[in-house]
Amino acid sequence: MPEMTYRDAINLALKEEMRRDSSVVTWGEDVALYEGSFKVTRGLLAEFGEERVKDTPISENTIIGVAIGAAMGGLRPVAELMTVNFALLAMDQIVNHMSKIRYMFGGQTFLPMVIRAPGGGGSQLAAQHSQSLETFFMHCPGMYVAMPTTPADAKGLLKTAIRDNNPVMFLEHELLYNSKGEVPEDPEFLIPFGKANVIRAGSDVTIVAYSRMTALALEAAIELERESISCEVVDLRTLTPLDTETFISSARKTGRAVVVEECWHSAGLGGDIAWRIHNACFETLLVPVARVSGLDVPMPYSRKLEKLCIPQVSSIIQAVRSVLSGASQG
Amino acid sequence: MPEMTYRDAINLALKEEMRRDSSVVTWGEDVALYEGSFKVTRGLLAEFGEERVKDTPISENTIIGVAIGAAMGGLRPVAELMTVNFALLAMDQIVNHMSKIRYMFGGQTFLPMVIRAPGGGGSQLAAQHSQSLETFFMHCPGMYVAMPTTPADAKGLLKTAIRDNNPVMFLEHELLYNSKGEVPEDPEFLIPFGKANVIRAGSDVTIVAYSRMTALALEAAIELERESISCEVVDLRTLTPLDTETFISSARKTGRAVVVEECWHSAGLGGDIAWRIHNACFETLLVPVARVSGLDVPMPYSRKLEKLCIPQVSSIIQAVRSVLSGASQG
Amino acid sequence: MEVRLRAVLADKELIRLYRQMVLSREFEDACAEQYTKGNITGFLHLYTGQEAVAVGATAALGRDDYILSAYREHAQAIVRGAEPRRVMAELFGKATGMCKGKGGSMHLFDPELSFMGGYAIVGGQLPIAVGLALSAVQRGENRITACFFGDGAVNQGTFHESLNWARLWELPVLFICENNFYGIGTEMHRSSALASIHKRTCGYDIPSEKVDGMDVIAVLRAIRHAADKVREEQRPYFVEAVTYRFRGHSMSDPAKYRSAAEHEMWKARDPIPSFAKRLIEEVIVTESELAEIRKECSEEVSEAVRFAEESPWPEDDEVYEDVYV
Amino acid sequence: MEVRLRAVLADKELIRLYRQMVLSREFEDACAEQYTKGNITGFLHLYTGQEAVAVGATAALGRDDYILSAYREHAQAIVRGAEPRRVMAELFGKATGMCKGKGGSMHLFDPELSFMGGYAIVGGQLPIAVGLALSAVQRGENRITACFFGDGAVNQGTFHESLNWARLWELPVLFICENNFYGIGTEMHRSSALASIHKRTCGYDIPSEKVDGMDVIAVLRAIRHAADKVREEQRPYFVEAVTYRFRGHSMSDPAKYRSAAEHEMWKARDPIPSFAKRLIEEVIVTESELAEIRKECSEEVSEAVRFAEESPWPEDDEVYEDVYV
Ligand SMILES: Cc1ncc(C[n+]2csc(CCOP(=O)(O)OP(=O)(O)O)c2C)c(N)n1
Ligand SMILES: Cc1ncc(C[n+]2csc(CCOP(=O)(O)OP(=O)(O)O)c2C)c(N)n1
Ligand SMILES: [Mg+2]
Ligand SMILES: [Mg+2]
Repeated sequence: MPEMTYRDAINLALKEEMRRDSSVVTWGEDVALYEGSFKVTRGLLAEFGEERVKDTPISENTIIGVAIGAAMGGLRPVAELMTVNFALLAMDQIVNHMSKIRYMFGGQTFLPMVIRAPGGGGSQLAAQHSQSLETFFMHCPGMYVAMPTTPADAKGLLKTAIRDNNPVMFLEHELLYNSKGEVPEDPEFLIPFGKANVIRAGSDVTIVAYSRMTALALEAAIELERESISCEVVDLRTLTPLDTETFISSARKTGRAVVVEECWHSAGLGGDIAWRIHNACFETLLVPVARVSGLDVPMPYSRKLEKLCIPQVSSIIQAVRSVLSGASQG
Repeated sequence: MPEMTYRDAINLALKEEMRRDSSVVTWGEDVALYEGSFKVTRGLLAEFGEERVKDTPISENTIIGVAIGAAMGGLRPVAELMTVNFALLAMDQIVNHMSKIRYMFGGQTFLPMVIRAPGGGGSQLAAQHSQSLETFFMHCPGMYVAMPTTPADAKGLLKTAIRDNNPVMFLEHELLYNSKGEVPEDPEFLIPFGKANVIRAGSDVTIVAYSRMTALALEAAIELERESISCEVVDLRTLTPLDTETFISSARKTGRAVVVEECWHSAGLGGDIAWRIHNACFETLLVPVARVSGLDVPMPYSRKLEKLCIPQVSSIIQAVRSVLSGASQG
Repeated sequence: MEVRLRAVLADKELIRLYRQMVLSREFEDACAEQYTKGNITGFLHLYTGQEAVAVGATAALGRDDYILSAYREHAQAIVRGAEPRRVMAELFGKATGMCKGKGGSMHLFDPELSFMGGYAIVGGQLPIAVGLALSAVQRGENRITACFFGDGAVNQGTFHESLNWARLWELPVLFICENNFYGIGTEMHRSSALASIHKRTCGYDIPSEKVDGMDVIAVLRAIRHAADKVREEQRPYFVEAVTYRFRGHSMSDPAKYRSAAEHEMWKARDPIPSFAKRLIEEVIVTESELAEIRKECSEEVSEAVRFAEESPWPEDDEVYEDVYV
Repeated sequence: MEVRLRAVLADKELIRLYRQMVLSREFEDACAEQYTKGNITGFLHLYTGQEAVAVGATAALGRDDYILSAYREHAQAIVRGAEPRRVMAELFGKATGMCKGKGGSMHLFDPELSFMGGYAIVGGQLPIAVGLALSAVQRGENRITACFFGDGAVNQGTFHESLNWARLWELPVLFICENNFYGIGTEMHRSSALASIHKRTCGYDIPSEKVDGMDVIAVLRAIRHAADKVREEQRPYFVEAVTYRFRGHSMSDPAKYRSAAEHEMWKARDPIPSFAKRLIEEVIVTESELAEIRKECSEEVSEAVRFAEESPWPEDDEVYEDVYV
């Protein structure tokens, strides 16, 4: 299997699906001529032409609204939001329209569309450009939410997203674009939605994570192994549909769980996941489920401060140690 | 103490604060001449004039953005969003700007502003007009979130919100506007933020709720009393700041908790609250914390279906019975 | 100078316009009654007074052309061909409704009729209309997209973004603004810097015109012309139809913000009797034939109400259906 | 015909304009260097080439007038009076920065200077500017609000909503669009239906004009005139300043989407040497005096870098400060 970056894996998924199905089209700010602000759409304009690969005005709400209409009319648009922060300008079309249209029209239509959006913090982009908004999307029914961690998953999940007949919010992590991994060449390589991945087996504690947080959890697990602490790492892959089964059976087995979320702590999705574990494993949990979350502050620019706001390998390690020592976090 | 409706209590709070402080101004769609879509701003234009009570174009993002600028410039705007559903058109100004401006500018400014927005379901307004978006606002740091249940709280919390120097999201419930209760006449009657209210004392189970859900929880508690089940009902009043202390000590005492949220279940704020109870009361909880939530579907119009989507008194009663019988929900 | 009716349409078609306006009017009156009885709940925005716009515009569009609207869209759906009884059943929240009772008054939809929905977020349908037009172009379909919206919607960001986009990408969108002068209780000149709505397209290089929205023939001709332009040039066009709603914004609005004189002035321009008068004057139909049409429409609407009343409620399980494919 | 400089400003003031442009240029060059060294991180958008706009406009505004901008705002802050060292320290993320290191390059702010912020959401500052103008009017303050934004921002919904609002409420907002022809890599005519930006105000009844943004005196005069109008009439006005950025959109952009010829053409119009030439021609200053100014600016910027380097990082506890009052 060839090694490639997360960026290239996404690029490949786009190309393969656009080759396979001429109704797949893509647009967004600077995706065509400029080949994407993160260069994810490199080569698309050259291969598929202006009809199918389009630059748009800076009008996020309409980028999504046009995708909704196009999907309703029979295309399969993949709309890029330059970063997920700008999804806040499009919440009207995403939440009020995209997620509700099939339902409110009694199932008479469907929206085979994908919104791709890079996000997350860690590059000193300050408060308006460093958000992790996955809780918003997971909270809203009527769309799927995928958050790949590895290049292979990025490819397989995006292909599934494009072929799926439901709207999918596909959230990429800016700090993963350069990460590398093996990616199957098979153009029929698909990863199903709603199947979490036990990315590392272990017996002492279950770490539930997604996207870049899984990568950090993995690092933490490797480091903890040196102290003979065995972590099972569950990568959620999709937040909706949510594979509760996998992380619950893992937590039932280990008796301890740490949930890692990059988003803000208050009302963060990690609370829901922790509650699901608590509710299902009440008898078997040895200690409370711990949460490692983004700090409840707007993101500061200074790298010294920014680091304190985003879960780090060290904070995951600390949380694992604390659940092993049996202390609750208060 | 005079009895008045929740609507009139809010109206009174607005009038009192506008009388007290000439920098308090208000605007929104149809708030002036029409006196508000829900008639909450009745009499304001007549008393305070066009300078201070203004109708706006249907431009939600700008309704909030103008309030931000005005607050920065020294006014104390109370912006009305006709319903909270339209906050989705203003998430850019609310989340990207309002909640971050003080922080990202290093504390050099502050935004003494309030956004009033009625919301919630139950009037057969269908998917686009029935949302409970409190999770979004509680999730985002940098603003306070108040959700009053009683007329007295509506008055006291709104007055606190207007006097506070932080941005406040003040979420009213459309189905509470006609509810009545005693309201103190004292123009200095204020209810502090971050102080939950034990609205009913009890010993068997703690019910944590907010806004209309508290009213339903209270009804459930009264009905359950007939079966000699004693419920303690904690009304959160503000989601941010969150008074964890009060509901945790209650749950520690009763050993059982039910969290009621009108919003969607997945990644709903109830997960976070349930996790906080689990984490703090791990040793004393007799059964898992139960959650009663809105169904994870866009709201259907038909009243027959709508009822199934919103927590009812009966569903709260059922949840209480189930935590008392010791069954986990799965 | 008014055009002669027969120069515009065949007699049968002219009579059909009359029938559609009457049917719409009767339907809305029945809705009001059913709302008072508690059979229709939620928000109910009636189209009474504006019938000439939906009827004239729809007659000028092709059967495949997409139509989108806001939440005041019963008439638009019915004129397009939706069965009144399925619309009424939807308003009752019954399983036999157009959207199985899930949408209600504000969310009618029928892809078979290319009626692509009623939307309740002011301005929300505009970008969706642009997207539908794009899909038609890319799929090589010869259909244009007609998007209705109100005077209140022109100050939303989506209005700006959608007009710019439609012109930039050269998409066949026909924007139709139904200017009834009010967004709920706020008169247009109190929400728009430039109160002449059709002039606002100057910033997008989109041609526009204004038409008397109380005159079904004027609307038909304007939309016919506009639709031709859109279809031929594959570019957007904008029509402002000046009209008036005879009722409040919704059933809960007594409309006290309008003067009696203003209301009377517009009532005198009621599109239905004025069109009847022309039909008779030009000897296309007799008064008794018109009376017969009115009776038929009234019966059709009564039948629709009966059907809605007798229809079953959706099954509880239906609540989980249609969230995902 | 070019105006004589002395007819516009006193010698001292003219020289100050030159100094400000040079200081801005030097500052940005130093930023580029410090970014390469890793001392500045995150996004870094430099103003190189556009100096005449900030300098000319600021000179034409009153000290109390509010100024807002986007994320390419170092020069705007410095020209307004921000100490270069506090700006540089901010870019380094240090505790001595203008915003204590919390804002970084895109979020400069100083209420003492009425510099009301750099905003990183395209179009986000426009409604805020309208609100500031409103507060000034209601508090009886004689200050106008100048809001800078790029050509890319004119297609955002907020542009439309804010222009409509400012005109409707008759607020003293001076909209200044810095048209540098590109929004990142997308040329204006590929994102705007009407590529002549100042003409877009026709839909709002807001007067507008276009000015050569490479000519500091032309900018100053246009903004002076515009600001006067805004102040006197208490109504919005719109100026499009046509300019060019000599570097890529941000440090990570090699700007391959622009032709060398285009770039050279604009470089030849560099606002700094061309203004120097006029100053000398009109015998306001000598070449050696200008050289001295350049040296001083360069030293001031070096000092700013030293200051930023030597400044302490924020304390960890600072992370929790300023979320709430
Ligand atoms: C985004 C949004 N804001 C506000 C509302 C509330 N609202 C419903 S209708 C309406 C007025 C719209 O007026 P107009 O566009 O003229 O349509 P009309 O009702 O006259 O047909 C408003 C403000 C809404 N539904 N959506
Ligand atoms: C809402 C939003 N969308 C997209 C972006 C990404 N972005 C940053 S700058 C920019 C281009 C803006 O161009 P213009 O307004 O012309 O300003 P310039 O960079 O030329 O100064 C874009 C698309 C953003 N910051 N905010
Ligand atoms: Mg109207
Ligand atoms: Mg530009």
